Amino acid sequence: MEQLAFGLVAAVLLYSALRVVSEDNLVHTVLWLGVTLATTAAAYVLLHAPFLAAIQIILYTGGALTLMLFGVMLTQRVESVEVPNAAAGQGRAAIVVALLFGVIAAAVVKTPGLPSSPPVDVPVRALGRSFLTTHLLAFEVLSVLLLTAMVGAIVLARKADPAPAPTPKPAPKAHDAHGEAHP
Amino acid sequence: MNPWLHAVLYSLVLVTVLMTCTAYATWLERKVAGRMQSRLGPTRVGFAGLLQPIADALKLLQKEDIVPLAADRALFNLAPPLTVFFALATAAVIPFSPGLLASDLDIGALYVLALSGLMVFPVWIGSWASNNKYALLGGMRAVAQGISYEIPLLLSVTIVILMADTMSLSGIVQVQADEGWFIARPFGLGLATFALFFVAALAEGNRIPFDTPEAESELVAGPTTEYTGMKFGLFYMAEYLHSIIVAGLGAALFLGGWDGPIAPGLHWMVLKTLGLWMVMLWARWTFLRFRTDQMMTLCWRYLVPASLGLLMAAAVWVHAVHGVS
Amino acid sequence: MTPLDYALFTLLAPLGVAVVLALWNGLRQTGKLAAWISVATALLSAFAAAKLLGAHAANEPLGGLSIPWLIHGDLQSASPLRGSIIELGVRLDGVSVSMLMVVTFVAACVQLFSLGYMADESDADYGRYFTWQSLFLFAMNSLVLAPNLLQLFLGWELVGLVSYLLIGFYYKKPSAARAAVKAFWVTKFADIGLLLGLIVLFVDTGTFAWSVPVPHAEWVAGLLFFAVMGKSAQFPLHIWLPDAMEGPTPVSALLHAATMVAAGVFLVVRASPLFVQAPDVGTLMVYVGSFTALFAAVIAVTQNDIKKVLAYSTCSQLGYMVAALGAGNIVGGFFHLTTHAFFKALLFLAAGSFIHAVHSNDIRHMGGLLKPMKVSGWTFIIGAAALAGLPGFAGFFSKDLILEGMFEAGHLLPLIALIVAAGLTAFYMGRVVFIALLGEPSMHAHEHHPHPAPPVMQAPLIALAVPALLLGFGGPTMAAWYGQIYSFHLGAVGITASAMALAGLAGAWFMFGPKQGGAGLKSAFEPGGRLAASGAVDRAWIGAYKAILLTLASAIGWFDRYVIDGLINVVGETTLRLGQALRPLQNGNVQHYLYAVALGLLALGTFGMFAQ
Amino acid sequence: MTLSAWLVLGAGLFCIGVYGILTRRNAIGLLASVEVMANAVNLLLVAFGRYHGTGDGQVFALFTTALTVTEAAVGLALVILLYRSRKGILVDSAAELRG
Repeated sequence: MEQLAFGLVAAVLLYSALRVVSEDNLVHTVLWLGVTLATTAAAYVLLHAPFLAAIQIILYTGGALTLMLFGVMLTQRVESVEVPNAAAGQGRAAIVVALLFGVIAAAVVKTPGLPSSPPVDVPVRALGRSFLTTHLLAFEVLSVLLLTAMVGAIVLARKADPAPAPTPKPAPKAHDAHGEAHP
Repeated sequence: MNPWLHAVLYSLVLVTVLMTCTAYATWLERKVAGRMQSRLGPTRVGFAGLLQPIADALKLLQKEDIVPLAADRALFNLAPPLTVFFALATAAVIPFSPGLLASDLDIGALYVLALSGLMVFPVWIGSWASNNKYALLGGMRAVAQGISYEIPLLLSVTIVILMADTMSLSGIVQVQADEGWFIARPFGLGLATFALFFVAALAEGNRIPFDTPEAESELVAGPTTEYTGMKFGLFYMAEYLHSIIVAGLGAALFLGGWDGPIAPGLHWMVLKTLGLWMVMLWARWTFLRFRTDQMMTLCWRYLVPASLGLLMAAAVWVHAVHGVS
Repeated sequence: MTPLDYALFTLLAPLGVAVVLALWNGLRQTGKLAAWISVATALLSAFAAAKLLGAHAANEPLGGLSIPWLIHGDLQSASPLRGSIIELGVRLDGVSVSMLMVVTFVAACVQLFSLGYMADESDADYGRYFTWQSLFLFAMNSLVLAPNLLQLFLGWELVGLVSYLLIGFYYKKPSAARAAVKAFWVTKFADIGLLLGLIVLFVDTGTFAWSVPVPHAEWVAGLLFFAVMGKSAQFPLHIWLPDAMEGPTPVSALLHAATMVAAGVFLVVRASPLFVQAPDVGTLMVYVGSFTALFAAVIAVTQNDIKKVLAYSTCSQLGYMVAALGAGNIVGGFFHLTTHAFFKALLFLAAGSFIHAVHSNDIRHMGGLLKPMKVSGWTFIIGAAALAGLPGFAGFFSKDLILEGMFEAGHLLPLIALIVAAGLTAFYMGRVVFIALLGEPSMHAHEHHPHPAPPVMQAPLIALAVPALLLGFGGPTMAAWYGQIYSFHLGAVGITASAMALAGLAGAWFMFGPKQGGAGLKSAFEPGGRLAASGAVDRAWIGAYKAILLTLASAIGWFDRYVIDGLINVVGETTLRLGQALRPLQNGNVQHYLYAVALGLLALGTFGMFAQ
Repeated sequence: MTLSAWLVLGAGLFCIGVYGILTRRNAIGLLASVEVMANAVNLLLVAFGRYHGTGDGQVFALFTTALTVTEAAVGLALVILLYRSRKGILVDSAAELRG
């Protein structure tokens, strides 16, 4: 049963990823990416990480993918379906990638002593706890990063600086502004 | 019983029941809408119009199935079944009574949220594939609305998770059965969270008054403009399914699910779901539609800060009651 | 209500008021209403502190509060350093309770006084002022009630912030803005010491508690003392305090005389178990404190601005406290802190009512104010007598305790400096009293028709005059709270100091008394004092800054010009040629770069495979 | 399943992503390929964590997920900027830095 599920997930994952990189239509690319990401969530379920699977779907498919679709729409004229997504140099890229995969796969196979059966599951509660204890600093830094990214994205993507408001002329007698101040 | 077998059988039953309910939900809605507008609603087909849904379905099936020439055929055909699929998949974890649910996931609440986040995809796919300006505008609105209102929705459910100390929906209901319904949590915390959840869920499901993506008066019918016959019917069905399931979710998360005296749990759950769904109808036939910018303002300037504040208040309250666990 | 509830009230009520006033523009800008809310809260806080003090005096158990805040390390570990809980909370004992009483009482008086004093401000400014006053009360109380150094540090920084805001209250006036920035810079510079000290303490012990043995106690105490020098205006970091007088006078009374500047002294009192472990730092404190006491007293003699006189006098009195604490005389230092808080706040407020009446800070513009302003005048005289240490007044007892302690500790040179400073204190206070209150009415004062202060300003003066008169007799009680026995006895040191004070007063009478009529300064202190007052210390700081930096900069400059630049030229030439050769590689096509990355990865992977 | 199977799957996914970034000329296509690669890495993290019996792999995967989403947001902002200044989103069009 588990072998079957793994085989299915692996097949869908690889196929959809291949479509992501080879699809001509940009919207199709992004939607195939959605399939890849959702299938990864299924892989997480197989790895007994259901929490992560749910987060994967909420964040990635709900967040990143939606953003991408928006990007596609905003950068194309809204009425046009045609989205050029040309590829170049498939041949040499394929050779490089095949070599790379060969090296990594060989490394995996050659490494001795990889565990073959998983030990106990990790409950979600333990995950939450480790977020707020062991990995607290990373957690806080991440929140700062998110804020920074948010500000950055807004600044980058907004249309232009609004015209600066005319600066009021300084009052002629600034020191009289508050009347009789007696420190 | 073999758990796989149980899951399959249960799913079949659930799908059948839900589909039937959806069909009769349209009848109920038309009846209620009629009463609210001093009309009678459907009366002709069958006793008190009871056969009206079947007549509608037959009518839709007979209609010509049109696919626009410039449309992206594959995606255009994919979108309608996908909506129904996502809507139905959500139902898997709703606990109808103790032990009566397809799968008691540990992370049931998150699962529901994940799927409701996915709900924008078929809508968007359909709108894009139609190659129609109205449809695309509607799709953009749907996506913007979906990802915006997902945040308060997520946060409100997070508050429930925080109070229940579990993410399993049946666990959440059990906690309510033991300690009292979440809607009745002190200081109006539960009520406020529920209100937040309800508004966000209405908007997430594109229900009136948040139906800007469809907006018949400006966008014809939004993403579904180009759809005909049963494909349109599927969209229509998914919308009703989704609203019923959201009502069920609200009942499970806040109103104690199957918890209730005397009658069996299933009765209570159905009663509460139906009640909540009727409130949605009430809202639908009472309010006017928001403008798109008003929707965004409501979400980002009011609901999101409010939900963050509520989350903090809930954390303080839980800490005060239970201490550090 | 338990004692803890009272303490929490003094903490949370001002915070609530400050937050509400800060966020609710409409309420704050009503001015009057906002002010009354703030004042009422301050009065209630003072009342709560009084109940707390009563509970403590009746030996009731006070309790305390501690909320686990940060947990670090492994609590189960056997090693004492490997895990602890950092707590937020409230610590109630003799020190915090009496300090809380001082803070809330003075704050209540000052806020009440401010109702009248700040009445000329616009509604918005009025509201802003009281918002900050409430924030200050919270900050100071959280500092006072802190159960560990980390929380104390939070309060410490917060009072520093409020100090900055209030010094710069008249932010449209360039000098006030500059003074605020200067105060902020100088105290933040000193706060580096506190931060470093906290870090060393934490690394050493794994806690922020002040009552644990510390391996590097000298370092921690020294670094903390550096911060104390900044906050409590010890030479040479005192330079911000006189400038801080740009703030409204009630602010000077509360922050820069009675409470905030005393935070440094309070820190040493709190952390005394830690300072005990570092005797060398103690000696340093004795010398710095006594020098500051003498130095600031000399400058005070030469000042004509009444607020500047009082500011330098504050420096000087803080020097007394620091010296006493350095000599291990915790009770003496803390006792003087409490008495000083009352009479110095009184002096500032009374001075404020003079300033309010004649619209000038200069004592030569006052003259003969005792006649039209009976209450303010007499309370000022009481405060001055307490400050001068005339027998029977509050300052006399606390100062005597410090001097006796110094004598017992065997620090003779500092003792002499302090006794001389005591004489000078009497001299300059006498000078102010004789010129401003008893002298001939000046033309300036005449123009403004000085009139008695309104009741809302007189009431706090009277309220503060009572402790200035009587608090001296509370010494034994306070010492008993520490488990120490103190009964007043007039020793040789005390008699000498009193004689010096009387002599100083007599000197002031002969030089500035009504008979002399003149207000000019005929004093041997003038050259030195004027030099010091003209900003020599500031210039010295700037000079030191420049000297160190410029020397360093010129050395680095040489290195840069000949060594680095030479290298750079070589590198530059090489780079230029290389760049010419490699130019075609960068063709602006992202894919080409990505190829480089992928090929590099491939090379690394292959290398890793065959390297084993 | 053995860990090796997951590792090879992850490697395959990663390599497909690499192929994508080597061949795509469209900025959004590039971003999608990068997502595939990040996803492969996440998968490996979770697999390692599972076979070592600790939750750290999942925690890291969560962090990287958040990071990737951040990257997508900023990347898309850049894409929009690119589009505005060049009326197109082919990355070759931004070639002012050509040597």
